[in-house]
Amino acid sequence: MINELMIIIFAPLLAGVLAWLLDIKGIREAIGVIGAAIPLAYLIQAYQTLSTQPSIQYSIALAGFKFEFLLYQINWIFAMIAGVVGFAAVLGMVSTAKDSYEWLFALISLTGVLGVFLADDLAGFFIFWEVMTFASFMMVLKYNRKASLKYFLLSVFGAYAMLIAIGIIYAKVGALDFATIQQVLYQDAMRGAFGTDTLFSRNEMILVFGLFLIAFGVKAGMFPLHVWAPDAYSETNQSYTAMFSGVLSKAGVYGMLVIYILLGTRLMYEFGKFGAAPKFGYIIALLGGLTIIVGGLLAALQEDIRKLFAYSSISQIGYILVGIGVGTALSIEAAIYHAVSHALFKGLFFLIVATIIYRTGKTEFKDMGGLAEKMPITFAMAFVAILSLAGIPPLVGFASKWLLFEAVIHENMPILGGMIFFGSAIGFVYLIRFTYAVWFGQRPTDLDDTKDAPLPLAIAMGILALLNVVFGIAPGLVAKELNKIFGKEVIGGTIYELNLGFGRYNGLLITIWLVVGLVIAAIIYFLGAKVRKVPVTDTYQAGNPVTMEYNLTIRRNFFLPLKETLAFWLRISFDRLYQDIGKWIEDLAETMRHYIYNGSVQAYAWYLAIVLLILALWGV
Amino acid sequence: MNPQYASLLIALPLFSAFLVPLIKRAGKKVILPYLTLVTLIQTGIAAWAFKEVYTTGKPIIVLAGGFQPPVGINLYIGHFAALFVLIIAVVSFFMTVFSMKAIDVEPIDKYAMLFLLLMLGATGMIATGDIFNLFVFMEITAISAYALTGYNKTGEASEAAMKYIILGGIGSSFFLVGVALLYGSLGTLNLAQIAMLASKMNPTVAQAALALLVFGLAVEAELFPLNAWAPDAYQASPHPVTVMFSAFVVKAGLYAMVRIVYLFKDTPAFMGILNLILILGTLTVVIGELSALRQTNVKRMLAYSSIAQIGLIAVGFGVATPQAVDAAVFHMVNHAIVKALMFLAVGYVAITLGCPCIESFKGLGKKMPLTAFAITVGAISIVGIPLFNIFWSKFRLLLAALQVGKTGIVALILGASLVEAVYYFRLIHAMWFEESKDEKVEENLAFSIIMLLLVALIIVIGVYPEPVWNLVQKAATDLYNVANYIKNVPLLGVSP
Amino acid sequence: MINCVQCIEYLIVILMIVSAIFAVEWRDLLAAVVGMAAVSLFASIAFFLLQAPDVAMVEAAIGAAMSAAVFIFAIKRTERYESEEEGTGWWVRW
Amino acid sequence: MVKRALAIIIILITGYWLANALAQVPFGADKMLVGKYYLENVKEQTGAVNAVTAVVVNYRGFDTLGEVTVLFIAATGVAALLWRKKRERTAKSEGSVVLQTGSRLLLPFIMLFGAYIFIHGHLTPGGGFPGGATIATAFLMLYLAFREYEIPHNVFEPLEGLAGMSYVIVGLIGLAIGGYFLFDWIWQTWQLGHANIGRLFSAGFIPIIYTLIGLKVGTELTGIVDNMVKEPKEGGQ
Amino acid sequence: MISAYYFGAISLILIGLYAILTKRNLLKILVGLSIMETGVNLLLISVGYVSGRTAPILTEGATPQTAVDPIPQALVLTAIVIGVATTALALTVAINLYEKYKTLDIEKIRGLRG
Repeated sequence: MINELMIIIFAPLLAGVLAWLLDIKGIREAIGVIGAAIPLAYLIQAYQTLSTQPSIQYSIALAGFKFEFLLYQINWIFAMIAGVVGFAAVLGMVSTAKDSYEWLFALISLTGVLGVFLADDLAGFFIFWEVMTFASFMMVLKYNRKASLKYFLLSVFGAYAMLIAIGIIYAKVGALDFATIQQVLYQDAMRGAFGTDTLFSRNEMILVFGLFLIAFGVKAGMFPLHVWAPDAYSETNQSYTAMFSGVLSKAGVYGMLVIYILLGTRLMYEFGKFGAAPKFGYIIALLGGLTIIVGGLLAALQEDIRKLFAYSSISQIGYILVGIGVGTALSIEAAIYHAVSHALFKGLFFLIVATIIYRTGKTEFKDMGGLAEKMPITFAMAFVAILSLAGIPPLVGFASKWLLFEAVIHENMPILGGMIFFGSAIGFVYLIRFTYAVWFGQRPTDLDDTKDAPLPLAIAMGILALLNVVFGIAPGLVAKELNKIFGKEVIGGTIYELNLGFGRYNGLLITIWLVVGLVIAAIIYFLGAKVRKVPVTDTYQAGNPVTMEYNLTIRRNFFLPLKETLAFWLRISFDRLYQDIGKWIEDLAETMRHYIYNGSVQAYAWYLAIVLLILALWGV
Repeated sequence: MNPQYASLLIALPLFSAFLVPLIKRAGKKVILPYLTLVTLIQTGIAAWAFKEVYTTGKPIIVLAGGFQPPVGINLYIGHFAALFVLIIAVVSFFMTVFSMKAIDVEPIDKYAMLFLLLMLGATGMIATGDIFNLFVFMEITAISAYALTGYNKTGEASEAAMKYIILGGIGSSFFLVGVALLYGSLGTLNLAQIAMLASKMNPTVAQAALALLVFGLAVEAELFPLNAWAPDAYQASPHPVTVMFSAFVVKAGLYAMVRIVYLFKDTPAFMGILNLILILGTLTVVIGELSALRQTNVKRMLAYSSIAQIGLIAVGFGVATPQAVDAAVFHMVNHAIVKALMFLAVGYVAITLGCPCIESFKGLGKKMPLTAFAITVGAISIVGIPLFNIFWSKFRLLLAALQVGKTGIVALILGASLVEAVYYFRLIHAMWFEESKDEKVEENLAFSIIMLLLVALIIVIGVYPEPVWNLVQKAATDLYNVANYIKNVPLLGVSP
Repeated sequence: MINCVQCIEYLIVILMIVSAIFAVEWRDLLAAVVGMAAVSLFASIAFFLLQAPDVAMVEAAIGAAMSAAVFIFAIKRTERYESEEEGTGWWVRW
Repeated sequence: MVKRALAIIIILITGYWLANALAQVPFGADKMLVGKYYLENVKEQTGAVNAVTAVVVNYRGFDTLGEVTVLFIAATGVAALLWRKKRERTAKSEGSVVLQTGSRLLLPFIMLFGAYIFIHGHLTPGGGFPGGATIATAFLMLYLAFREYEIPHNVFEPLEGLAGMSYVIVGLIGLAIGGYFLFDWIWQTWQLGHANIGRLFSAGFIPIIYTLIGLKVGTELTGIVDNMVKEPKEGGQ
Repeated sequence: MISAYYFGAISLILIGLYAILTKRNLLKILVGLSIMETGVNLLLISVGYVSGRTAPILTEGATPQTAVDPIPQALVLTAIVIGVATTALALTVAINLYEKYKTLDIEKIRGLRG
């Protein structure tokens, strides 16, 4: 009865419940960490098994459903992301979590996301999707009601869209497991290709695709459904956000892949191709591209570190969506690669933010500065993360972005390529702020006795930073696993080298060059470069006198001119649109209930009479 | 044991209710413990009947007076009835315990009688196999419900009772017209025989009769727009009574409606009526949830939520595929558990802190942690989060509806569920994360145990729904499989 | 052909309807109750004509007498006259 | 006025619909199915001559039990809702001399008449319900005639309960003896009175039950009247 | 063409309904309900009537073949009592309402709404 998949999925849940029930400081942390470590251990062990057999299977019958779980190459990668980043986040929570409530829901959400990755039927997929959504919602609810409700409503809206899509498929196919659905839809596509009647009509396909797109788009934070993300990512325990942004958003990405797996052939038949990409995929890619731009621009305009990274996270997911949308083997592998690297560096970022907030209690740029001296370890981590996100070799961020770029350009998609390029540029724009405003420059006096990261957080950051570096230097490690998905050498090369045929990247070589360069620089530095030490207060102003309203320092309104340039576009806010819809519905409900339940029994009697009249008219 | 002893399910509450005037002489203090005792015995009998039905797999047919149906009236305690009679008895038992604290308005002896008879009425409605007897039990339920609604004797209570009486009166009158039409064209009142003969009925009469019967019962079953009395009655009646309304009184009405509708499977009017139920059910869900959205009185909010859930069940019955009926019955059971818990907890808060308004709930997590926890679990369950019981039934129900292509209806219901999530999570937020100055309150042990029991049930069913699901499937088959129903009732050969 | 029995039937039914209308329309509630009792009494006669003596008795004793009595007590404890004002109707004025 | 017009339109359409349906249920035609069985078997199965009574008490005993319960609920409900700490009667004047003397004189006769009605339920039209109502009428007259009159509550309330209980007990004895709830054990098991169908001592437990019903209905209706008449004392809320 | 009794019964039901729909006085509404119930009872009895037969009291001269259907009569017996029970309870509620609101106008008794 007990299978390793079962353990992988439910160990965090059990640990969470146990930690919550015991609620003893010290023990609950230990239980929580163990609960997060068990799935990771089993997943690593499963690597062995998967090298000898194609998949590990588990199924359980419950409430009239047969739930199937299957571990194979694609979702092993995703589950590993969840395992590693989840473990790191839980370690971080040892320092930042305040009570057992957070342990409970953080671990439940880990269960949820693992279940989503491992589920091999739509019912299970949906259930764990809901578990994940709910648990992460509860994490946010504790901090901010408005943000959490926004998150929950959009997520559940997405989940319900998915439910309807599942129902439509179920009604036609009569089964919920992936294998059958895939097969039936494939046959359906064949049938269509031979000109016979298809099971699904064109409109139904559009509907199903649209609903799935909404469902997964919400979770991934795809434009224009991203509005929950900045608030939800920032209004919760920041250690948890490492998992939230690093792993939970990947569920949306994984969902997009599921669209390919289940509906790909059928959709391709129905809508045809656009260039090399399937048309439906191109929609995903285009939305992904927009997400990159919107997320990046908005990230640059934020004054709060948490918000900055939240938007940055949205922007990065956009890359993954572009990769998935293009739909060639290479681009999908690149997308998954970027999913891995995004999880690693964004997890790291949020742990860094968690450390900063834990130690300083501040979240805004204007209150920070000069922390590099006080928190050297954290700064080192941040350095890795920044380089990785910015896509600077030899870190993992470069490898994945490079692959993605190559994949898109190779298919002659200039628009998408432009979007990715723009995204990278804007990435520098917001990172420069983070780099300077937090770590360098003038330090406010109240931060003078800030300590460095506490041990659990340091370990957690260390794990992620290490992986960032390792996968950057040896990108072939990941590429090898990705190639197993398609069963062929999509990305060629060795462990240190990625070879696409039309371009190659050697992580080790670059590292060596970099190290050599650094050594030379150091030699030059030590041999006699004249460095003048200036006090940090020694700044100069030129031209106009500075007023507080238009005081553009790196810590304050740095990109205000950008904001002013974009003023017209910023007025279009989907967030506000959704809020207006929500308010409108609430007002409608208010008015409606006062009209309908107006208190007069005679009016109620009239309702009865009207129903009677309808019955009579129907009868006559 | 003679299965006829199942008639004790009816006899015992009646006898005990008639005994109350004599018990009263022993002092007012005895009455509520006596009530508890009676419901406990009733639970025992119901458990016995439940065991009997589910082990033998055959329904218990109680013949009143020893006459075979359709000459005599029979009670049909099949899988569905056995399950629900047990639920009724158990919920009533819990409520008697609750009454000890919640009822402080005199005259307590009358309350005890009405309480027992309300329980009796619901039991009878679910168990009976005769349409006029159904009417009688419906009236027993309704009239005791009217009296209990007005029991607090405040202006609000009287007003709610007045609304309930007038609407219920119209409903039952038209129900009786339906019975008259039915009898006039078939010459029998036995449900099984009606089912047997229904296909031969004149379609005009069948349509009118069915429409009128559904109309009458829909008032009891709280389908919009016939449910206008319900929120008022839920709000104004004593807290234990609200629990009973939500947990089984309305379900008895819904069950009766569905039972009757399914008897007419072979008539041309059947599909029309199903569509009507479907539409009314959907409207009930949507309008119920929207109305609950900005309530400041939590009890009233729960009332609207309860109505909406009933609408969901009605949708399940309206879809009328076996899967949908399974899911609907499952939802009935789950909803009974959850709403019993919710109204119990909210009622407890109301009597401890003075009123069921939202102000009392601010910071409840500090004041009454256990109650707040119970409400939280109930709310999460109702919203339909996996690992809690309602998720399963809701999920199955919606899948069943989607399976027959009712996508629009499902979309509306899901939209309403979003609304539901909003107000429940606002409540949860208010309970746990808002501050309040009040002191911590000592929570009553008995209520805590009851609430924890229900919470445990919610979670157990949520995590491992298998046993309940099996029970429910049998119950639903009993409801849905009319041919079997006809076969199970030993009809006397009076029919030509 | 209209024979005598049918005459009586029609008469009773008409009387019943007329008293029902009066019962509904009279503003004096006491009179309305009397009208209602009259409806019951005529119904009771109709029951008798329909060969239902048991029901006729019950209707006369309980339906007419007792319920009228209860109504009258209730009127005594509340008010006797329906107020004159005619509302604009619930759909205009909430 | 719009309201009235709309109401009339709705009513006319509904009425047309009902009439349409009823037209398919021909008036005066023999539509009996179960009814025929009753008429043919009523005498040997129940011993009652009045088929309605047999149906009410024997064949459809559950309905009657329920019906008694409904009235019981109403009486209880009325008492519960009108319950106040202190109440009194507030009649402005005594009844006229004629009423007073008349009611005093007539009281035993009316009660006797009521008793007659319910005891002979299985033979003649009538039975427990009109009988009970007649008895209640007697008390109603007393209430009208005398300003200070009140029924003896400590007799009526237990009597009401006892009568109901006895009904259930009679049914339970049937369950014990015959194996069925509300089984007519007197007629079918003991076979008492089979010789004198059509006379008073026949028809099994019908007279017993009708007596109980009569008592119960009488006490309940009287109770309702009593509760309606008494008004709360000033400040006695 | 339907019979006079059917017509009468339906008319009573509808007149009662009319009263409920248009009258604002609570007692008037209850009068309407009461009339409705009478109408329903009349309808039930008329349904059970068989032309030319006698009451189902099987004394000398009356045989099962010459009696009308006893079932509707039994039903109506029950229905009448139930009707009175409802009415009595409703009137009690009306009395309570009058005590609290000092009016019987249902347009003014609207404490619970929304």
